[in-house]
Amino acid sequence: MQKITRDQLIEKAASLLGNGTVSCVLGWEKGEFDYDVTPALFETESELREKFVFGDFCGANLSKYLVSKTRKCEGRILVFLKPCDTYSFNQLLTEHRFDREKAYVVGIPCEGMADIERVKELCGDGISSVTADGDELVVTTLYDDEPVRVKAESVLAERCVNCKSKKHVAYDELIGEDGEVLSSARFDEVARLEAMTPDERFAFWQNELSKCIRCNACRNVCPACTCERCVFDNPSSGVENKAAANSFEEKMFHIIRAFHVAGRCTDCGECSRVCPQNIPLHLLNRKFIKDIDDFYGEYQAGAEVGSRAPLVNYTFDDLEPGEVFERGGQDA
Amino acid sequence: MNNKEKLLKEEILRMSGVNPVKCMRCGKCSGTCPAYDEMEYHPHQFVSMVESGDIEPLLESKSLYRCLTCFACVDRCPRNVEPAKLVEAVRLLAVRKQGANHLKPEDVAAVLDDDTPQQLLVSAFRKYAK
Amino acid sequence: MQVKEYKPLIVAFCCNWCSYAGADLAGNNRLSYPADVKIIRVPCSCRVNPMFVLRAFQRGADGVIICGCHPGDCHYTSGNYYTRRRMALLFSMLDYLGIERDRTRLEWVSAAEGAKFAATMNDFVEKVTALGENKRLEDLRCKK
Amino acid sequence: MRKCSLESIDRVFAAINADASLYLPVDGDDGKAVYTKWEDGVKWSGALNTVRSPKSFFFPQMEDLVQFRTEGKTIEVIDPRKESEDFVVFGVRACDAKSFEVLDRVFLVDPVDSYYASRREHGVIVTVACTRPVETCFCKTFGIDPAEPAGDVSVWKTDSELFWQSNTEKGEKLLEKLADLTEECTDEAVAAQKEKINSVMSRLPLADLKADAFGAGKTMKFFDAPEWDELSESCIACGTCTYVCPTCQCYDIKDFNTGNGVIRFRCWDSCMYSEFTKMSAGQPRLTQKERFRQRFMHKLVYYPEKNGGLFSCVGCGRCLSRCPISMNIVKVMKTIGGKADE
Amino acid sequence: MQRIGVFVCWCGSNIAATVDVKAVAEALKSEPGVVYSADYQYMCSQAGQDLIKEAVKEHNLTGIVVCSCSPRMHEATFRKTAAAAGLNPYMVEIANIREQCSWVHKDIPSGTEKAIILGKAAVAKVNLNTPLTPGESPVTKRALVIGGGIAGIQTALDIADAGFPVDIVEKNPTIGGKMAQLDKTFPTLDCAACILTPKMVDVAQNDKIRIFSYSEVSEIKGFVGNFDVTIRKKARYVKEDVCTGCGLCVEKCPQKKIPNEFNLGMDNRSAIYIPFAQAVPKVATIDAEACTMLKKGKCGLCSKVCTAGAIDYKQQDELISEKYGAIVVATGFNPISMEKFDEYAYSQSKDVITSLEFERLTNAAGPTAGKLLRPSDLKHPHTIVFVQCVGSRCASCAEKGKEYCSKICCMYTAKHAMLTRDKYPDTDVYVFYIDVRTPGKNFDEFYRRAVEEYGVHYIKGMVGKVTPEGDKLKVRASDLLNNKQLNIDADLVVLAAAIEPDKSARPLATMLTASMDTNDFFTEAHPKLRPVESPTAGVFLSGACQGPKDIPETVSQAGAAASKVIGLLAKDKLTGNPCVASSDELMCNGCSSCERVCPYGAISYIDKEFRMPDRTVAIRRVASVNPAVCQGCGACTVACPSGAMDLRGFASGQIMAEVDAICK
Repeated sequence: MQKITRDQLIEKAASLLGNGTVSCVLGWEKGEFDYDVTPALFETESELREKFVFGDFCGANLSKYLVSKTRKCEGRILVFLKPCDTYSFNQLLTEHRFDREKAYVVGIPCEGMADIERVKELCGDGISSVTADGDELVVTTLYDDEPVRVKAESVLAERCVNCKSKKHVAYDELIGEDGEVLSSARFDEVARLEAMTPDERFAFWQNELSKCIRCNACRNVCPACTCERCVFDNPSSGVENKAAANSFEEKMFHIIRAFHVAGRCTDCGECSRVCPQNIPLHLLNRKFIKDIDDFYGEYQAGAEVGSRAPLVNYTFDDLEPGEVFERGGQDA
Repeated sequence: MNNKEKLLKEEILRMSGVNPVKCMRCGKCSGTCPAYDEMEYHPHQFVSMVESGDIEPLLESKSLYRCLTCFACVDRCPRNVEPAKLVEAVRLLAVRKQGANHLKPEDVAAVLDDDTPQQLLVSAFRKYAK
Repeated sequence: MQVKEYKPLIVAFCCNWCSYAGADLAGNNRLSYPADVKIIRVPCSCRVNPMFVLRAFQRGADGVIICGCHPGDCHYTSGNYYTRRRMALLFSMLDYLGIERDRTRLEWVSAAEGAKFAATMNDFVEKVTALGENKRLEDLRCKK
Repeated sequence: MRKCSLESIDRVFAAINADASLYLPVDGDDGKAVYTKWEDGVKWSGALNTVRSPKSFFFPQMEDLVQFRTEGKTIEVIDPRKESEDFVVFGVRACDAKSFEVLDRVFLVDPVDSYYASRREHGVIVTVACTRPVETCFCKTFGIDPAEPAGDVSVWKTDSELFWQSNTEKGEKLLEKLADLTEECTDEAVAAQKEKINSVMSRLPLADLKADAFGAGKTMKFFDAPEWDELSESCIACGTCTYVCPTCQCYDIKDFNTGNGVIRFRCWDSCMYSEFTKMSAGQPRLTQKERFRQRFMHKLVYYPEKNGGLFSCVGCGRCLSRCPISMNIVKVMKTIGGKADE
Repeated sequence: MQRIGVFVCWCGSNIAATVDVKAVAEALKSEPGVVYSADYQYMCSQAGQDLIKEAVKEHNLTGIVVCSCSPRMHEATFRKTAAAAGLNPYMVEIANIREQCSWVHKDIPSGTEKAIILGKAAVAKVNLNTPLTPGESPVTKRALVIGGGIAGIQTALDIADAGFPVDIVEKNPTIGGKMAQLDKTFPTLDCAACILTPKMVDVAQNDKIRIFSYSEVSEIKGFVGNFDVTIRKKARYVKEDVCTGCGLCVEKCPQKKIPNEFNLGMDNRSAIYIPFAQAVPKVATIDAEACTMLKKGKCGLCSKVCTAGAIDYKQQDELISEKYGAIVVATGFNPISMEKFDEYAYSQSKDVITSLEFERLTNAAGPTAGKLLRPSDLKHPHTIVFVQCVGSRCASCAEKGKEYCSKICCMYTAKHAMLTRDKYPDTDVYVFYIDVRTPGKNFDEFYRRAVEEYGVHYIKGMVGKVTPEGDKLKVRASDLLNNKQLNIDADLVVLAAAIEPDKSARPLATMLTASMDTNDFFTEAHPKLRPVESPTAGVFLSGACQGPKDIPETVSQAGAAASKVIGLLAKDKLTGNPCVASSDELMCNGCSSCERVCPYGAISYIDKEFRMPDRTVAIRRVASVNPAVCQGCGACTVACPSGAMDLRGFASGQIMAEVDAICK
């Protein structure tokens, strides 16, 4: 259950639209069901009142839209950003992907977003309604007359279970109270994989990546993937491909993508959220984040605008690749 | 260094977290030590003797109990060697070796006199009441 | 039937200023290493894109080694420092995916280290030979 | 109509698999069903549907068309196709079964796509009537009855039994092979099952969705609808909808240089991609709005126009549950179709 | 499609003994693009080169592959050959089949096989080669020297001597720098002023040299040969060209209580002042912070007494723009602050001083007119303790000290100790040291003289604590060699403070895009081979801005930097390396990753209008590489996620083609 309400956000947006501070509002629009929320651009108060929604399924990170929308829209864009979204926002600013002056950030607190897949696991298929009630979600299905109540925290998305920060690192205005940077267990799963034998690791990734259908959802939703033209779409890059021909190309796409966002990925978790095949893509990015933290000192992309990403930085006594392996772990 | 010395050294380094090879032999620790004259082995000697595995004499020495644990040497060492931690570790080793506390807290009052600094009292607890 | 002896294919990226010259010196001093090693000259080790490394494996390489100037000696002052970070992360990622560690290596070889170049290559070839053919990063379409 | 007990199902599968590879939905480790080759011990999934549609059996995501091998300056041309083997796809739902009709009308009309045709010829489709439709289902909108699935063989599942009915010659042959494992029966139980399904169907949230506003001849009506702007506003231009869609049939033909020659292959492509059908002068559809519009206009207007009114959407609901931003054909139909009537 | 000729060299038997050169030539003949292939005993010989030239003409070749020795050996030769035959020299690739093949492999089959593969890789690369032309840029024949200490002075004099105009920018009212504050110089003990001031005068009188004193560099744009520099000339409220330096104003100024920086605050100066008698330019400067007229609008005494009418209270900062071909950084050093070293009681006692303060105390022009007197009570000190390495070699606390050795302290401390004993034989002088480092001509002899002839007490060990007690300084220190603790009642304690780069260096480095190390010393282009050049082309380093240095070293480096500058300015045009990075603006995201890894600051960003794929027009920030500055390392190409950045001559496509050829 979110602490702030749809109405609070609408009031805020309406007043900023009304006094001319912003010309449009980037937010979430309600869908067919209670959980299929779509990011949307609102231009009038009546649109907001009619369609705007905020709740446990507003997981989409809106920061990336600013790249295209600031180019398109006249005036400032109000964007609602949850704490983790503000990291992406800062990282995009660091990379000069849009003009800060064209965005008006309203930071909103987040109690963690629900994952509809987890709701279905607990309550069954055929969801006909999901509503929040206190710290519970009330779920009705097509097949049970009685609604099922589940704790909101039991259906949190993985990235919210392992939330890294409830602190907004960028905003023009804040609704509600700001939180703190949290110490999360987000690297535990990576560590678990690291502790496996190489054969097990290979089997794990071979299995996961073989599911990939190269729909590019992970890339296209990723706030770090804002290239004007991706190398994988560019025939002259030498790595272009539209579909993975075999396990090599499956791996290559994901390795190169993870490498390209290494040090720039804020760990917002959108890649795993959108993957239609439920591949735990965040575990690739987190591996790089964990390594970067371990090798070069803790670094959180997007924590501050203008910080120097670890891959465009160095110290004289950085670890050698060989030393990385001496530190432990198993090899074939 | 024989095997025993090596083991002793390793244990002390592990307990103290000190890396004696960082020492550049400047002697500032001894220069600054208020208990220097009371000590048979001085802070800089602790560092070099531990490094060379010459630990038995340190364990035997009364110097261990002369150190005030004032940490002046730690504060002033330009290389972050932290000699006091080394002294502390050797002392701890000695105490453990003897299998008993050297001084009980209740005995402390008896040995107090006007010249004993307050700091000594505190460090006595640190040292003896482990 | 005679079993053909397994010969690995090694791609070595060498920076022009130190390691390529080191390889030349190994030649000048007739220090032999297996012919399986094929060198590609790059201006600096920092020119080596992880895509090149993967490309080599895709096309059939069994091992990829990158050689550059020693840290602090880079002709371009800082190129090899970036290489070091990039490759530490890339190799760690490959390891994470279960790819054998000994198939990749980053080595600093100066222009004076002909002997080190030859020794490094001998050692690398030996390690890769022990691993056998690259199966985990192969692209069957590129097999003969 | 023939029936067998659910307990004997492994024996039935074994019999089918004896002379044709059998594929069926199996739960993966993430709980999602995937079409998997049957072997002993493999369990048929109870899931309503798979994330990837069964169209890949006939129109795989990637397939080699021809190879060129170079030796010095000579080129050898190789047909990479092997003799197709017979296979059976079991567990196809009514919606997906309908999708094959949509694909057939593209690939089997002149000039016939021989790659696709060969697979269709060798494949037997065994459909299973739905028991638990979910909120994203809207097959009825396109006249599909999940209680009466098409395919070579239709199967109904009750709590303890499976009922088999062949619809084609291929299906007849398959059932003949299973004669020993099944017994002749009446269709009473099936009728009851159909009743059950229909009662659920009427309760579905999208039960009343109508496609009447769309179809042949509606191009001018919808093409310039202003709603396309907001509908496509947040589309991230990924290909998820296209790739999980059972009827999307666009592909690209590309060459891969292996170093020793060239493999010419085709792979799925998505009209949602900015690089789709890119030509020397660039992309014919410049904006995401145009690309977005293309996909839905094709499903709802262009395709029916060329195919006797048949929509190229089967209401399987995959795009509803998989789209990263939850934009989908239902929202499009409601927005565009609803507005257009006013 | 290229028309490639392959030329396989035998190198006598060097190659031919282990590589079947005929087979190599034959095998490569069928590679794509190859239209001609030949072998010859010595390709690098005149006859071999002629063979290439003829083949180019006869077969209309567009590209050449030479299978021979290392490109480090003969690439230049064959490029010239190609150019002579009318081909672009960058259409040549070398397959190294000698050093990396025939010389390291034993048997003919494997040697031949590898040679063929290396040849194929070279062919694959040439197929993608494009003609490259080095860019040219003009050179502005004027140098800028930033910093007017001995380093800057020497560099400027040497450059001017070669006939090129030089400007010196000095932030203080006078040039001279630290050396002007010194008393004597080691190891010869000649007086600093005696050897420095003539050079200062030379600078002032040299018509090739302009001095911008009391000025700072505020902006630097451009690149090697073409720097655009803006210099801010701070208002000194005195017309420089009018002031005669007579000093009357200084005398009459009623505001006389301003700590005198030149004497490190040990005495006072007036609000209008000339730092010292031999200042160049010898012009008064009004300290705006202290002047009553400027602060309150009252007084104006200096203006009244100035017969030349040089005072101008309305003077404003002036911005001067000038073009330069080369920039020399000579920003020098400062002793670090002693405030944080509580144990030495620097802040508690006036009688604990730094060595630079000691210099002033012993200097005839200093606050005590050269008499060594304690600052607190102006009494003659009888026991003096010198402490070495204060803040140097200090790894424990980055805020306090520096990890490096400051290099000059051992020698000046020996000098101070020796001079003290020489002038005042009744003093006891102790020097506490960790190591005595005297590598230099006559340096160790100098130190030994201090010990042997002058009886300075050198004690191995550090001072642990200095405690002011009455009029004494209780110094507690360890004597490591005698293993005892010393307690000395000293009258004066002199701290050899570590030195650090001047604070102005960091912002300057940013303006220059020149790299610095973690201690803010400028890094050199190569630590051994290019010690006076910054990695940023056209920027040179002189003196202590690059690392701690004594005067002889500074002067020699200053001369070396000058000779590099002269070498640059002597050219009319700079020919670049054509193998430089270039960005495909259509793909560039403007994310700054490339800029951040570029060691040369060759990448800048421009806002450019683009017709986007959807035919709208957008203004985007895109990278632009200055080919005159880029050295072609390629770091940017990997940092670039979109692949917009590529390197000419070593393009990604070319390298991948080589990989493919090797692996096929």
